[in-house]
Amino acid sequence: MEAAVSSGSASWTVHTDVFDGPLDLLLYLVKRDGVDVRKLDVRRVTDSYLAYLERMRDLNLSLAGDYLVMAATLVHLKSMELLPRLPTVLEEEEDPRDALARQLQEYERLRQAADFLDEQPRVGRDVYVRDPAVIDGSARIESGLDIFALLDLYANLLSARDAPEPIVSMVGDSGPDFRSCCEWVLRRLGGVGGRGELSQMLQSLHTRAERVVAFVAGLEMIKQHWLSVSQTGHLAAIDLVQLVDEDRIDLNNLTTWVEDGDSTPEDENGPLDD
Amino acid sequence: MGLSMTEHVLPFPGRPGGVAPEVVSAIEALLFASGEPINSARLAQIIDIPTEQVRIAIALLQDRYSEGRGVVLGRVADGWQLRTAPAFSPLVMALRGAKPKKLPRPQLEVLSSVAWQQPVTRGEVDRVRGVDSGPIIRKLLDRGYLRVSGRRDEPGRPLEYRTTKAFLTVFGLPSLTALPRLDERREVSKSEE
Amino acid sequence: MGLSMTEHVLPFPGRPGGVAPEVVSAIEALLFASGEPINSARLAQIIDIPTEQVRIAIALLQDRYSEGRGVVLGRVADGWQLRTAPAFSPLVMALRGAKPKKLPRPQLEVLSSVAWQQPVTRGEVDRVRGVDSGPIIRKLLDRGYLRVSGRRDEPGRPLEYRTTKAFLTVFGLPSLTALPRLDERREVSKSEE
Repeated sequence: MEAAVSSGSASWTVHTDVFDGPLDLLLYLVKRDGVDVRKLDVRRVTDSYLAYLERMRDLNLSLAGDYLVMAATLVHLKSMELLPRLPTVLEEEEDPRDALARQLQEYERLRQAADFLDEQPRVGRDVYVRDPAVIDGSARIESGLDIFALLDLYANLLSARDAPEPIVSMVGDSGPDFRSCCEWVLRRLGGVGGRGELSQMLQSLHTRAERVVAFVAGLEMIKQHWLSVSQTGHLAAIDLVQLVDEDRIDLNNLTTWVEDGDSTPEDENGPLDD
Repeated sequence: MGLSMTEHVLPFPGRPGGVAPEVVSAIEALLFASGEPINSARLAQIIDIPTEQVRIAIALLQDRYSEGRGVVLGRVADGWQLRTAPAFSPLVMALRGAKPKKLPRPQLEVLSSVAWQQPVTRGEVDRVRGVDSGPIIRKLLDRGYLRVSGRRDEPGRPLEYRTTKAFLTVFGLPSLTALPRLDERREVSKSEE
Repeated sequence: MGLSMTEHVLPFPGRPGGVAPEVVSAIEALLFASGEPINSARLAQIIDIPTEQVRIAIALLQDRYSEGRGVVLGRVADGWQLRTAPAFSPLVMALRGAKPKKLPRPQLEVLSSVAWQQPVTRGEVDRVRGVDSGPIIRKLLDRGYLRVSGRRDEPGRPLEYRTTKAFLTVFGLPSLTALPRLDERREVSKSEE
C-alpha cells in the first residue's frame, strides 16, 4: 500500500509495507535525520517517530501493537532526559538509551546480513538447476521430512479420535458392511466425474467403524479403477473422482474384505445414510 | 547439419558462419534449464536472433556435447535436448535409487503416534488411528524407523514400540526431546499472512 | 583446488594426477542427472573410485564449466552442482514464462538471523527484529530452509532452529563458513551439519 500525503510544506510518500516493524521504522528515521546510530538523539528520534505514527493514523492505517510499544518506550526515554537524573539510579546499570542504540545497531547488522543473502545468486531467481522441483518445497520429502507436518498429522488423529461412538448399539449388530459403504461413497460422489475430498467425506460419518470401512471401500474402488485418487502435495487433501458409470460398477465382484460373503440388502440405505 | 566448425570461429560473429560466444552459452543455458526439447525457432525467438545463428550455435554445441561426454546434445522430437549419455544410465540409476522414498501417509500416521506417545503398544496405535496398524508397524520395523522396546505389563503382555535413531535422522532431529509439543504447533502456526 | 590440468593428461590414467576420461564423463552425467549438489565422497562411492580421482575429475570439469559458459560447475552445500550462469536468467525465465521466485524481506531477515546466530530460538529472533517472527519461522520451515535442531537448556526449553542444506543450495553457498563476518557481531558458530 502506498499513499501520498501533503501536509504543510512537506510532501510525504508513505510506503506502509516497507517497514517490517518498529525497529525498521526507527532505523529509517534515524538515518533520514542523519543521526549516528551509536549516539542516539532520543528527543529528536522520538519526535520523528511520533510524527510518523500520527500520519499513519491520519491515513487510517492500522498499526501493529509493536509500533505502539516502541512509541511508549521512546516517550519514556525522552521523559528521562527531561527530568534531572535521580540519584537512586545505580551506576552500573546500563543506560536504557544505550540499550536501545545497541538494539538498533544489532538490527542494522541483521539488515546487512539480509542484504548479503539477497545479493547471492539465488536458485529460481538468478540461476537455474535441473529439475527445480527438487529444490523448493518437495526437497524435504526427498532428503528429510518435516517434523511439524508429522505433528499436524498426529494432532488430526487425536481430534478424529473424539468422534462420538453410536449411543445405541444393538445386540448382534455386526457394524457397517462393506457393500453399503461402497454404495455410500458412490452416492457421495454422485456419478461419473463427481468429486469428493476423502477426509471430509469420512468426517461426515458418525462412527469410527463406519469411517474405517468407508475408507477401505474407497481404496478398493480405486484399486478397481472405478475411482481416481489425487493429492496435490505432501499431506495435502486427498481428492476422489468417480471414473466409471454406476451401471458398470459391479459391487458383487468385490471379493476383498467381504469375509462372510453376504451383504444385507436391508442395510443398503441404512445406517450410513446421513 | 554437416557444419564442421570449430570454436575458433567464435570471435568473428560478423563473418559468415560465425556466431557470438554469448549466443552459444545462452542456448546451452536454455537447453540445460529446460529439460524438455526446444526447437531452433523457439530458441531464436527467446534470444531474439536469426534462426540461422541458432543453427550455427547448435552445431558448435554438438561438437562440445558429443561422443564420450557424460552429457550429449540430441535431436529429439523436432527439437534439441541435453541428455545424459546412455553409457552412464546404470550410474544414474544407482544415484536415483539411493534417494530416500516418500513415506506413505499410513506409515506417517503410525510413526506420529509412536513418536509422541512412546513407548506404545499396537493396540494403542490402533485406537488412535481407528484401523488395524499391525502391517504398517511391521513395515516401519523393516524400514528401521521403529523398534521393539519391551513388553507392557498388562494382560497379553503386548509388545511396546519406540522410534529409532534412523527416525530422528530422517526428520533431522538431534534427539526425542526436540520433538515439538502440541502447544508449540499452535505457537508456530498461528497463521497470519 | 589449484590444479591447472588440461585435458591432454586424460589418456594417461596411470600417471599421477591423471584420470580416465570415462570418470570425468561419468561425474558429468551424474551431476547433470542429479540436479541436487552431490559431494565428492558420494560420487566416489557410486562410480567406485578413490575420492582423489573424483577431485581431479572435478577440477577438469570446473575448467570445462567455467566463466563465459551457459552452465557452470559450482561448489554448493558441501558438494558440486551444475547451474545456469546468472547472466542468462532473464532468458531462462522467458523460456519458462515464469517470474523470479520472491523471498519477502521479513523472511530474508529471519533467515539471516538464524543463519548467522544458529542455533537460535524464536525469542532471540523476535528480540533482534522487534516483532513476532513465529509465522515467518513456520513459513521457512515449510519451505525447507530451516529445521528444528534441538531445545535450549533454559526455562520453557524453547525449540532451537538451524538452517538446512536446502538453504545453502538455494543461496549457492558452499558452506555456512562462507557467510561473511558482520562487523561487531559475535562469531558465527561453527556448524556441524
